[in-house]
Amino acid sequence: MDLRLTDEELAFRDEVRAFFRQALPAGIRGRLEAGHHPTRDDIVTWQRILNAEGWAVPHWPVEWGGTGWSPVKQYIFMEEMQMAPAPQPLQFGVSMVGPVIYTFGSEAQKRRFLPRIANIDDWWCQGFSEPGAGSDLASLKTRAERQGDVYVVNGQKTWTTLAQHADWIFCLVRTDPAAKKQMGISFLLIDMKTPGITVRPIQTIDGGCEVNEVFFDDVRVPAENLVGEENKGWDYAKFLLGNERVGIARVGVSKERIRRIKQLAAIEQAGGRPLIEDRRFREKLAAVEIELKALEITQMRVVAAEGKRAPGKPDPASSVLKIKGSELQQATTELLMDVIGPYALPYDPHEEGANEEPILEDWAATIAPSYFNNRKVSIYGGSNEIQKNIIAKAVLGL
Amino acid sequence: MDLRLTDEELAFRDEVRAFFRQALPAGIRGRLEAGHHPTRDDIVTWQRILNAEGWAVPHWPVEWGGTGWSPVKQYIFMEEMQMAPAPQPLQFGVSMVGPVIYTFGSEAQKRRFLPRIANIDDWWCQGFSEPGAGSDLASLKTRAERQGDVYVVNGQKTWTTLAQHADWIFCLVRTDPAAKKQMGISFLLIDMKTPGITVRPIQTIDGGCEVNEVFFDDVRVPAENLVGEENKGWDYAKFLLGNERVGIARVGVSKERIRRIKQLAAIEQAGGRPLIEDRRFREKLAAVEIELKALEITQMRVVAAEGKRAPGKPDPASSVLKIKGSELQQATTELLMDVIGPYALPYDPHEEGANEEPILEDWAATIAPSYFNNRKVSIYGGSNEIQKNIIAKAVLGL
Amino acid sequence: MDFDLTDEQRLLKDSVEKMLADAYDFEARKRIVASGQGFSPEIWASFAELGLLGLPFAEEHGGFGAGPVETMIVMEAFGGALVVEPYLATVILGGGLVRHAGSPAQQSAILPAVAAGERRLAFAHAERQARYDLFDVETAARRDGDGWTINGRKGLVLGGDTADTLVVSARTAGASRDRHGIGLFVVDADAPGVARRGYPTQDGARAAEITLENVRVEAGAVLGDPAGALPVIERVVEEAIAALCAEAVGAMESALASTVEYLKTRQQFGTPIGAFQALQHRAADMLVALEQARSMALFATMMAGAADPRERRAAISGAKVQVGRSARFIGQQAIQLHGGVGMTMEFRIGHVFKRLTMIDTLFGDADHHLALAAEAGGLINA
Amino acid sequence: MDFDLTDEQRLLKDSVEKMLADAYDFEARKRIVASGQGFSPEIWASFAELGLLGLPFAEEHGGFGAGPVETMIVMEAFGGALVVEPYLATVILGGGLVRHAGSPAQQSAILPAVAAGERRLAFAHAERQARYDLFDVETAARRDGDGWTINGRKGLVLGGDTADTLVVSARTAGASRDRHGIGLFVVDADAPGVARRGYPTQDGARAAEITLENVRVEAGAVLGDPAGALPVIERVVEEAIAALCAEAVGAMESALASTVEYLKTRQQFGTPIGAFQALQHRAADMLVALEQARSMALFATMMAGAADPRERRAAISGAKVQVGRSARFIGQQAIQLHGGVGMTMEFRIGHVFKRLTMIDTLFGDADHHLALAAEAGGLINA
Repeated sequence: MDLRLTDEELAFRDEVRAFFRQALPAGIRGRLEAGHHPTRDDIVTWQRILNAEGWAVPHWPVEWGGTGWSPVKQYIFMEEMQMAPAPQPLQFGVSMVGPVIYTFGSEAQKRRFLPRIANIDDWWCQGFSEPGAGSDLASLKTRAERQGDVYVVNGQKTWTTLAQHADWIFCLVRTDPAAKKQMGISFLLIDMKTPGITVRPIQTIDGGCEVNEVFFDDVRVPAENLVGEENKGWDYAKFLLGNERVGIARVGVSKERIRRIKQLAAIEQAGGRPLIEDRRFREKLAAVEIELKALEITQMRVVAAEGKRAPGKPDPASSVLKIKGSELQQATTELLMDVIGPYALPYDPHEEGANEEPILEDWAATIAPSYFNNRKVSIYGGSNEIQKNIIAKAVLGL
Repeated sequence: MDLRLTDEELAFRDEVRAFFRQALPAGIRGRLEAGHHPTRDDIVTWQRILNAEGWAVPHWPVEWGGTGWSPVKQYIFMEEMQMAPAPQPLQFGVSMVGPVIYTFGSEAQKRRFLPRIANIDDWWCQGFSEPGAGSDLASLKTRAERQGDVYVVNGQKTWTTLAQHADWIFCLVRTDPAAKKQMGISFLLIDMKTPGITVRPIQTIDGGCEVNEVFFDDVRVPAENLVGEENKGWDYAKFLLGNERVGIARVGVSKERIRRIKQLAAIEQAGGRPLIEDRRFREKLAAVEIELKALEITQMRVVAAEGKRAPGKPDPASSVLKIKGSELQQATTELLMDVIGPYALPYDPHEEGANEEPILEDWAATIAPSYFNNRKVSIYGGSNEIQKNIIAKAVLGL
Repeated sequence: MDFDLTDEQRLLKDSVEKMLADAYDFEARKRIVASGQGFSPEIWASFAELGLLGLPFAEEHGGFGAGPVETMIVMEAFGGALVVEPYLATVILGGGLVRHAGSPAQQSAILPAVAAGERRLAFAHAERQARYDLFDVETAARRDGDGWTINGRKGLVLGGDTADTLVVSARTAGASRDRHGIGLFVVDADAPGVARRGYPTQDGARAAEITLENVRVEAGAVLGDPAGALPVIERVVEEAIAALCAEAVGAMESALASTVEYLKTRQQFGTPIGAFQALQHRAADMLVALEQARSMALFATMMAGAADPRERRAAISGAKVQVGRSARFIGQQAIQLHGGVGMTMEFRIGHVFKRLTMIDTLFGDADHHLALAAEAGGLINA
Repeated sequence: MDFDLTDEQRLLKDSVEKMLADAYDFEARKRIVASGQGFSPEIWASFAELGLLGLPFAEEHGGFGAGPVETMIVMEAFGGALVVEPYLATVILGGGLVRHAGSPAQQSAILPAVAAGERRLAFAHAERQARYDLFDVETAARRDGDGWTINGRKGLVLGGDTADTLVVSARTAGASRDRHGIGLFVVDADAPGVARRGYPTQDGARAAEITLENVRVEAGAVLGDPAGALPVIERVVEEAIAALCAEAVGAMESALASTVEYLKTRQQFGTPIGAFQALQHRAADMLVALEQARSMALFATMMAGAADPRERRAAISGAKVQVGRSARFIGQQAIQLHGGVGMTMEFRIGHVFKRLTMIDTLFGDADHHLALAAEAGGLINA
């Protein structure tokens, strides 16, 4: 038993870290360090840099571009990327639809889509949630009716993250309305340029527009875009959601934020001296660091056990990662609120090319929006309440 | 609107305070200040002093010894008593069975029992809970079968507080086994000296023996000891439990404990100086004081609205008092644990007449037991979970 | 002890609530926020008409001579409706400084116009380095003949971008964190040398960063003692904190009501989500937090005028701590229980959450005031 | 990175667990506690037989030269069974001091007897005024010819009433809170001038207050540097904290298991109470707290021997904070969910709760270690 990385793992970490330091464009790094979301271009640029290095999709099968790394190495790679800080690869492609396609898709689908996902030639988004189907995903209503060679899709999806940039959407649609709930759902790949699709942005409380509604009005989708078998889509979705939990704790993101907190608290003044010298603040920070260190080790335990599980069967302990991970992401944004104190007040979206001078330092202006925005992390991807249901039932047997 | 006491209320408070200062025996005060439970004799002695003053049962109807005080004055009286600190009057008599008897009892029962309750000539205990009927009280199983002039009682009660001293027990018993749950329950007064009653003490985790099991084996109870009508006992119990919530927040007890915490933290050393000078400790203490002040005002709001409600119809807000009141009683015992620090460890029950020297100061030896013991306050009298159910349903309409 | 409103107070409460119900629903508020002015002239006129803008002023100044309970009533209603108008800035802060520190002449010159809705005030006090310390003032006022010349930078000036008149704090003596040496100056917002950078705030109101460069004012512009203004600043800020506590209670009430409504109507797994016990208990916890905050807002209202400064400070700080903590809990849980829709600008609850968040940071957050309450010896007399 | 046990470690775990399952159920423990001795001679002999009493000692001293992982395995099993025997006192504290600070001669004189179960040790260090500061020592050792004379009072000496040999810390130089000037002395528990007042602890074990009045020891009784023992004391206490963290994990596991079992069987309102979602979520929160504590207990185990003292201290303190907080939450919730029976001595869970409570107060509670972790600069390298 040894929590430390082996010499080989350490060497790997150093290699990854060195590459990130050299290859990550300074502009992207700067924006992320200041607490901004990466832009569409940031994500594409970085993904192509990774792809050129052969590191675009480490967890995929080697024949489709995977690296064959151990779970520990994949974990190191992800952590280092979060701490760089570099943009996270677009999950909808590399972590969601990609694995579904290489596991359940046809040969034609694999050849058509997988290389384009790895190089982010296609921007993917996820069409699961509907206005009436959130935590209770299986009650979704979007219909797909088979008419000869096409499915005709009607309905509405919502909370579709970054759909405004999307070339493709993978959808859960109901193909057998007579079947009960989980039965009768299929997994369909839909080109966003197909006539009948409308995207409506939803502005979130931080002022951003990450999510959208997507409306389908007699959208004709070639039947060859069905993944796997008709009416088996729920199985593929469960597989996908299982994979989604990998890295859900986002420990690297929180660690990077702790680093920023320490830097900024050394600058901001409280009581006539740097805030970092205030004992209460330091203890509050240390308490979060302790929980984060614990979570990091919990995550390492899950990763180390990863190799011993069947693929697509997530460790039920991943619910622990989701709950604590989201709590700590939120706690770190609250610490940043402590750092900036009263100057959280100005709303300074700071659009490029604006006439007026910014009111605040770039890093300061993102703090309140980031606090607001991070309330979502305990809601999406299976709310923390759903995660506790899972623990009670699947782990504790209640 | 004025939160301050009126001049008349202030004068009343001073009068009560002065009386308590003069009339409360020093030995009793000392034991309570050191964190001990009052003994049986302490409770009896103090109740008789109050009775001699005409203050034994302020909230009762004037014809049975009540004082006719406003709810505010009753509240002041109770607070001052808790802060004196004086023993609480035995609730099972003055707050529970007494009001049931003067509201629902026969004239004979009133004349027989009420004066003896006021003077604590009879020590009463409560026979409600059973091993299978805790939060779900209505599922109780103890049977009372009418045979001519008597009820024959068989069954078991538990968590019977201070039954070891009791002369009488008031019981909920099932008189109609065919009726459903709440129906078919009667309210019976039983002399503890009746043959067939066995009391078995239950030792609690603080080392004390406050509670008991009470077994009934063919116990013959005169039918005249039935309160009100047969099979209507559940109504009387609901009335009683409503009254039980008055003063449930025990703000005075927590205030008195805060006073002790401040005194003791000025003596105990941490980091080479008095603990009270430690900023973290002081802020932790202040946080509890703030919640307690808020609760005190919340309680005053409930008290002020008291006169406007039908008797026996508790304010649903009393669930707020129970939840927060119990949390703060527990928080103050945790602060005492902080005060004593590592010296919480010795178990020093400190029996009178023991040969050995005590290990700790008297006040120090009660701290850990008091912390352990106070875990009960969020369990008994309707657990905090039950209180939250009540709020959700009765207040929020969920 | 008495928690009842007088008939007049009840009338005030009813009329404010009616006015807001008629004219200040969520759509109306959106339009006001979108206007970029930070207030609606019509709403402001209604405030004047109802007598709200002179509520605490003397009758001779067009006011009602009302006390803290009346302010509490108004602010609680404003909190419930998420009012963005600079009432706190104009009436409580600016008006309060003139009322408490101004000469009769200054009061007559300023307050009647405020009460009539013809003049808006703002208090230019905070500075970037000061965080929550009221005595940390670097902006300097230099004697200049009969008058003064002011130089410095002020920030987070609530309503500062559209105010007609600023009350500016500036140091006339001492070092930047001395308690002594701070003065208050009435400055025309358009005076030469005053540069304002207005901006929206996170919660839909407006504020400004203000630069003062060789701003010259006459001797008559000084409010009270030119080197001894800190006590009056503290007093007015304490009154503002009490008012904010009341506003927060109104906002928390509205957050809880919206959450309970959502729990009753939102269906998942074939049942309203309010049927789930874990969510019921969360809502119950929110109610407990709300009632505790309400009690402390009452306490702050009663104690804002108390004679003993230690007791007063402990009470005000205690209230700010309780309100800050309750507001954080209720705000966060309201979003959580609303799920996705709580995260959207289209839905009202997110705006309540943001206002509650900002109230915590105004005039000292819960941590700051916990330290003050502890220094003042706590709230329970030992 | 590797979380697997070696075959030897798994064997150790299995055999300790089997021994406890056979001989240390709740009834057996009750009898040991009731004996008033604080241990069972039979159990102690079984420990010796299994090699537990010499686990970390060198083979030449009858030990196995095992590392912190082996200690963790044993302590976690002890926590699960609520073992009251003075293993920590004898093997980790007393044995650790001799092992790290003793001369070869001292080690040979003491450790083999400990490993064989023939001698029990105790560490007489804490004093009433010191609270959690390891350097706060007022007990004094004065040079006396070739040897030393010790005077002072020691408290909370775990296993101190039945130990054969005491390791006593005493000041040979400096003022009472100086880091320099502390020595360690091996003292026969029956030596003239040693007075022991043994007592039960809240959690069913035994400890003692010890008075030393002109206790005379030879020069050979000094362990290591007579004025420089603080570093070794700190090191051994860090090892003890790591061991206590593991014990707490075992106890928390047992608390959660008992709670889940109770939720499944206890009926109210016609259904097992585990069907209520609010209680399900509470149990889930307990699991999260347990897993976090388990991770930090692992971390403490790995870091107890780390070279960098700042990193080591932060890790150990961080673990004590996490374990203390998790233990408080899990202990309190376990009682709450058990309801009335949780409050009784007859039921096992109350004893688990009391042990968890006391572990928090041993060698510094969560607040104390949070301050130390913050002083050490936290756990995430910035």
